[in-house]
Amino acid sequence: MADTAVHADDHVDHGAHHTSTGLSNNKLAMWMFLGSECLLFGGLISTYMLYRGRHSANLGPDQVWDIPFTSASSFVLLMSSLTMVLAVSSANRDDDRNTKLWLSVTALLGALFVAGQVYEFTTFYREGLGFTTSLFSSSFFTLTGFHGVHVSVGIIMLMSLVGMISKNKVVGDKKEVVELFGLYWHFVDVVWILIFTLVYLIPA
Amino acid sequence: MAIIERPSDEVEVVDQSTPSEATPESSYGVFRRPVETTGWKSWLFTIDHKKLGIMYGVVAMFFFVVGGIEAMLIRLQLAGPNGTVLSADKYNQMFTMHATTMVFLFVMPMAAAFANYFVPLQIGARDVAFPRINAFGFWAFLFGGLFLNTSWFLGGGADGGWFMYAPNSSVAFSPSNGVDFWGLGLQITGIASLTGAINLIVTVINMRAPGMSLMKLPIFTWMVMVVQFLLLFAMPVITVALFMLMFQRSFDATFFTVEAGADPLLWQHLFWIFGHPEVYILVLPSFGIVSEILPVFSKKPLFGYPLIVFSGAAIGFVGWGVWAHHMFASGLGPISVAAFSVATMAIAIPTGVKIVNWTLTMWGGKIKFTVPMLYAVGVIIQFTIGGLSGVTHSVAPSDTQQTDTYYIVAHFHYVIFGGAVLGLFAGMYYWWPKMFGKMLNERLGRVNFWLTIIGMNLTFGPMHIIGLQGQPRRMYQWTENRAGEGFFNIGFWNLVASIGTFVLALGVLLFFVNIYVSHRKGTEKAPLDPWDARSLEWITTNPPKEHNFDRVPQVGHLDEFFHRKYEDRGADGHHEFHQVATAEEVLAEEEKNADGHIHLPSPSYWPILLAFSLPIMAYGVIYNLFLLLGGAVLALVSFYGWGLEPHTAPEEDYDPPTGTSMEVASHG
Amino acid sequence: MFTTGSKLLFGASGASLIGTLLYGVLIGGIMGTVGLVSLTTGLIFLAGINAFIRDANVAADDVTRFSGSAAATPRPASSVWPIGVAVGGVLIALGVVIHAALTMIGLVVVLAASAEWLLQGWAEGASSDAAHNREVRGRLAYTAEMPVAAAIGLGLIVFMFSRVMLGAPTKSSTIVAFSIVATIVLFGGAVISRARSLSASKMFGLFSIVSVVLLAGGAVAGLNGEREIKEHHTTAYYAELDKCGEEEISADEHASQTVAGKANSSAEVTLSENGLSYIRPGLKTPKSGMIQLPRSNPNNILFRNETAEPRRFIAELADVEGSPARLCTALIEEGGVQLLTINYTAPSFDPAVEESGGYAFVVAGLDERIEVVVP
Amino acid sequence: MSHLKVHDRTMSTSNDSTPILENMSSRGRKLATAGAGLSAAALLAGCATDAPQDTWKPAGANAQKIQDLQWPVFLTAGVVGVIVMAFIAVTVVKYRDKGQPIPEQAHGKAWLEYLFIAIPAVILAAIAIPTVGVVMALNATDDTECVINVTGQQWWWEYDYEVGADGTICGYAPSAVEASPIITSGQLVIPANTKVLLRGTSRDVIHSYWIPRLNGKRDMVPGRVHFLRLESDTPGIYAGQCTEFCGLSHANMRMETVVLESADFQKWLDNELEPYQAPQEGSLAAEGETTFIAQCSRCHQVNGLLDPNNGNIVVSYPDQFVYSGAAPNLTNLMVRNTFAGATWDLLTPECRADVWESSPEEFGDKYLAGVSQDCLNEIDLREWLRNAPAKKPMYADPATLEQTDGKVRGMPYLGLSEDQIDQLIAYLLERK
Repeated sequence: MADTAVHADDHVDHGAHHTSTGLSNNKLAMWMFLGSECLLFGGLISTYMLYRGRHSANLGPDQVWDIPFTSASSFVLLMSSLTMVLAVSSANRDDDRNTKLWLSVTALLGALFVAGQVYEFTTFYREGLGFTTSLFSSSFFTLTGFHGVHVSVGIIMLMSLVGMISKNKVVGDKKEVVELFGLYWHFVDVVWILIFTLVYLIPA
Repeated sequence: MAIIERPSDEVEVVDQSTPSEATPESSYGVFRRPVETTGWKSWLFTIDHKKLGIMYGVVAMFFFVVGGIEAMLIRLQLAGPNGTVLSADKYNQMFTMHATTMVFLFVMPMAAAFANYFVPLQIGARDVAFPRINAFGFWAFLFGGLFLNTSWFLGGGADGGWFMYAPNSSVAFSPSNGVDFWGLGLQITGIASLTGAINLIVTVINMRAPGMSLMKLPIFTWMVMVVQFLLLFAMPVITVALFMLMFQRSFDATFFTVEAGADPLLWQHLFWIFGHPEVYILVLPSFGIVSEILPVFSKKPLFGYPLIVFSGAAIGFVGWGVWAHHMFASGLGPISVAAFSVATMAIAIPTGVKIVNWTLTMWGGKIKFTVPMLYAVGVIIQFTIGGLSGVTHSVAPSDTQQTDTYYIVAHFHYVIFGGAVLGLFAGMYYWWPKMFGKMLNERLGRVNFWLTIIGMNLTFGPMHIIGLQGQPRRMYQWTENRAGEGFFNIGFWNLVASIGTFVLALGVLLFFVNIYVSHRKGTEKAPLDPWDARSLEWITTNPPKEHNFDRVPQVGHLDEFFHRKYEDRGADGHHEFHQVATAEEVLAEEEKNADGHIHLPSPSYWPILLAFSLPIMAYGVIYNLFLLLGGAVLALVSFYGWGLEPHTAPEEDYDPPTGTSMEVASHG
Repeated sequence: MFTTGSKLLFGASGASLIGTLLYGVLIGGIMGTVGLVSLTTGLIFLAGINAFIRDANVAADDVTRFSGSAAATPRPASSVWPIGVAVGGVLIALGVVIHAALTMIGLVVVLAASAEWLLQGWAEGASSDAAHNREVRGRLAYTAEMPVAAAIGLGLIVFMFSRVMLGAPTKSSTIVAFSIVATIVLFGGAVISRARSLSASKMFGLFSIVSVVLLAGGAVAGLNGEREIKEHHTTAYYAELDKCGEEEISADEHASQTVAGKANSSAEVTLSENGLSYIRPGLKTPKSGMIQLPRSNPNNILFRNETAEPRRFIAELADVEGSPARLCTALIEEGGVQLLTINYTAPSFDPAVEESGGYAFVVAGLDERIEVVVP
Repeated sequence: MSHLKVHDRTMSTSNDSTPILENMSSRGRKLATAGAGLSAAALLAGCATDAPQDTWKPAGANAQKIQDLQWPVFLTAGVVGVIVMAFIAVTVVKYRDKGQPIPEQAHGKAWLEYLFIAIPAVILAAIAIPTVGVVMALNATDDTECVINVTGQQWWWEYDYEVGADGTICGYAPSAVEASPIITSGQLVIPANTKVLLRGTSRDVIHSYWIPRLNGKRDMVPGRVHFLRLESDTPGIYAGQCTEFCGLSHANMRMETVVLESADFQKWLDNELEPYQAPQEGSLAAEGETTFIAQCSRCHQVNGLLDPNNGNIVVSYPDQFVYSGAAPNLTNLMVRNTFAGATWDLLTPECRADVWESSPEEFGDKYLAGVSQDCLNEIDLREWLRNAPAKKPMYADPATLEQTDGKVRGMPYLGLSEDQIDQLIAYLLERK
């Protein structure tokens, strides 16, 4: 998304074109995108809320949850938000080394979270909760799966952002690019907090 | 092209596009970027909002013809009792694809065409905020549309109606792949709309010409922005629904499996939460166009501009609170039915405001009846009819008698054809000289207009009667013993409607004839300001230069261009306007003080590549998951190629190279 | 003249075109055809772009090079790709003997390596300036390398670590392992960010050690296999075993006591102090004794327990083919609700049904009974 | 409009709705003068002779409620429409360019704008209030007098009459036998002047139950239970059509509601519950019975039918052959006068007309007479038995059913010989 048309030619330094609002195009666009993402997860969450009790004589939520584990992995994801903040701040200090470092750490923690999700899904499956078992399972795996995909995409972007920084290939304003990735990452985090509360903590 | 060193004339621009042999400075490898500004390559890889706008228009018109043919087949089938033109199966596919094509592949992209072409011009910008995303959007739409229609050759189109209610959409009830194609095709076009929405919103919010406050925004741009916000929030909802449909059909999920306790109404809610805003997505752009045209030909500013803006926004908001009026018969509780019924009536108020203000805009004006004006007035009248019949079924109980009958078909065709499509035609006649530098023939235009109006009223008018006589929609046959006799017998009016379709088709045909006639050799170039227009897009050449404006105009008034041409010489409360400058003079003034150094982002082929990966993945979902993987890799690669590509091609990419630019510094 | 890049693509598209035709003619089958067709179109598309972006001619980058003496032309830089190709080849060979998966991996390795090789060779032809040539290579390579490398990296970590966790002996130990690794990552990061002195090479070493550990752990755990995770039996399972009694069964642990979407129930059965009664939508007055339900239609039956002690609701289904003998809910505590979706396939006047005592709703341990009539 | 009273047989006999008609038609006259426009067309549409699904000819309390609510709305809409059109017409004529000077560039008048917000707001409020009232009234179910279960499936309707706790069906106790559930299809029979509550669901996809002259439509959704109130004081047949798109033969999914005076309903009830009478030994019908058991009874239930060979009762298991899991119960086929989802008539056109157009007084007897030998519409019935899927599009080709694990949706081609068809028709003719 890091391309902008030059609006008026008086500024040519990139990422910081003159705009009517003073807000950079990229940042505005990212906010718009996240706004639309909210409704995506809104739809998925409400579907799950509607179907969480629909499992007839099959496994119900409270029979498979492993709250301690999920809390641990949620905490890890939260921490990754912290490291993301550190990455952004190092980027603002033009400290490439630590930017790369914190980006990688963020990516690692994210990967741990995803690994945790894989582990969790596997155990659920072993316990007899397949994707097609019941409405509850279908909507649960879809909701959490969508979130997992969002995290994974984020990780891939983070990792290759590290690559781009070290190869000096970042297009446009490096600070801003890192910040945009940060926005996305935090959003994915917040969504998980919501999912964790609604799906796991509130008893069905 | 990247740099125009002033003074610049077209010749130089053309020069740069004719590639010569590679030179020592020349760039290397397949990653040399396309830089042509003429020839088919310049269209394939362009990121110029004007070229993209035109391509949107052309493709949309193509799908308009496709959808029209489907409509004519439907009407042929229903012309008489027990029609045999189509089998039940084909008929079901026909009306499903007719609706899908018209909504997603004609009206929406046609509006996108105008939005793409004119929003930057109307706000005095040199391009949209994200030109490459803009290009991606177009190609995604095109590939999505083609993908959707390949279903005809791969086992038949979708046959569940454009609303695709579950569980009728599940594999057991719709065994062909049609529904899969439908769902995935809409996903792809949905991505296009979403990116387009983000792009245009940012453009309008961030790239307005100096002095253009939001309340000086041309009304068309305003309506477009409202529409983009609707898209931004409506698309993800249908995306969720379509994903569930895909999981249900391709991966045996249980979302709509009643045996597992599923609630089929879930789909209806998700669909209509998207589907109702969709109605405004279809109709608001053409409201914008009408609101542009009426003032021009009445020589009067839009009456109550702020009110029209706010009513547009209001429609946008309230539009989210009325979705369930599509479900009055589907067994919601009385409480919610009553609530949604009232909400639906409420939305009639801002809509009424528009009609009234349009009329008051003409009132006391100096009305010239050119073809665009004819169409604009046509919209007011036809849409009023549609709006009023809408009021009759905002009344929930009477809706339970009318919904899913032809009365509804009549209603929304008056709204969507009378409201949206006529408006788009108005736009084409109005902006044609701006886009192509030629006027469309006025006399042919009038015939075209009257045939269209007569045709649509012949086609859709009788459907009010047919519906109130109790003929449901989506029946591949109707029979004598339910037709009744006398003046209102269903048989007669069905025949009339079918005849009307062909009159309508003739009208549309004339439009194409008109294009041909107007572009024959020897037809003279359009004047610079044929309509004595009022808004910014006319302060430049016809068609506009690639960089739109030599100087980014300074805006002082709502109708900037008008106020540059006319001046109020009246004294003490008494007004008289005199022309102080011709369009040519205004333009000359602009060109004299042209900006010294304009640069635009260069073409790129990543957008088309990325878009191309989407249908591949979609085929993968239907036929073979390895194909899906392949598509995904292509997508990933093009995504990163895109991400690693500088906004502007390095100077070496231009032969002969065009001097130096600060752009080069930004390669990083 | 065409460059290696274009030639490569031309070759590929030509090959896949032929492949498509052959497949279409000889084998047919919509899947493959569509697959190959789109592959071919994709390649032709790329080749077309490549060719039409006229100057795919890298050699033209640096004319001096051709005029210059042989000495001017740089030595080809050292390259790992030949090794890669070799390894791949070996893997393919091994795969043929050991396991098909190896062959696939080998194939991928060979393809990747030779592509890189090709690319490098091609790039080195660009000019006499090695740095410039790397730049040339990068332009083409990074677009693919970066995302793919990232994806593979992610895949490895996720796979390996999830193996480790699945291998861990108990749930709690999994949580511990998980938390420990997370903490290490976090603090490792903190330490490194402080230790400015740490040289790039040291950091590289560190990371490689970590990844080796992870890989090793994953491999070990993977070979070790997962810990035994018991299937959690459902009331449906116990119903099959005819275990719908009063006593608590494992399926009753954390059994849900609430139900969403009561709107679409076809009957709401309530157990209160004064017996078993039901309400059908539309009529408010509770009934008992007999209920009539439609045949071969999923009926959502809600059971609500308003008595003090937990109760199990049982739907007695006659022993006719295609349906279990009975369905039962979990033990429902006071005020709890659970839903059963029942589909009666045979009418109650079917002799088979009558013999096996007919359809009924009962509660384990009580002689309350509602006859179910299926017309 | 005045001719409405003359032509409209059913309405003029219903005394309580007559006054409504009078003020309607008088208002209608005003309207007619009010000129063209949507609502005129709409109101006039109300007067077409005998369009069986005319939404503007209520024949029962519920439909009447809707009618009384909707015609003033149409009227208002029409009047508003006419005014707006007139206004526009005046504007474009009055202010077309006659060389007048460029008008003042006024951006609007606040008071005018607010006025034009206020007017529609008031009108709509006036419409909204009664609307809410009627919505609530139509959804009230407390005073229900009779509950009938309606189940839709591709592409026909099944009705089953519940036996109440008091052992009656809709308050009617069978005179001969003890009450037991009744299952019919296609034609719903209800007693006149009774508040009937349809409790509807579906076996496969969403269908919609709609008898325009008795009430608005209501979707019948699988897995959900929805209600629809029907009530009529005028004996007769009221036509309807499935209005939620339900797949291939959506157009061929019809229903009719038959309203009978209470005495006639009692007769109908007794007839429905009559024990099964085996056809006479050696008659064509007797052969038909055997053919029926061999060919049809896998899916079609005939209550009380005994297998002459072993004396067992014959039970059908449609769920093993039909995807939706049901097929019409044929116990008293010839009492109802339609078949195949009420799409074709069992009566010849003349006989049909005789029944449909008979006066309410004699309607009951004519309907209960059922289908006689010489009134039987053999053409359609034979075509149907010969090759059902050819007559009504259905998914019944065994070759293309892997998605539904071999189960058909609709009646398959049975390859019956002409003799077998004769026998079956003879047998079915006795099912009344």
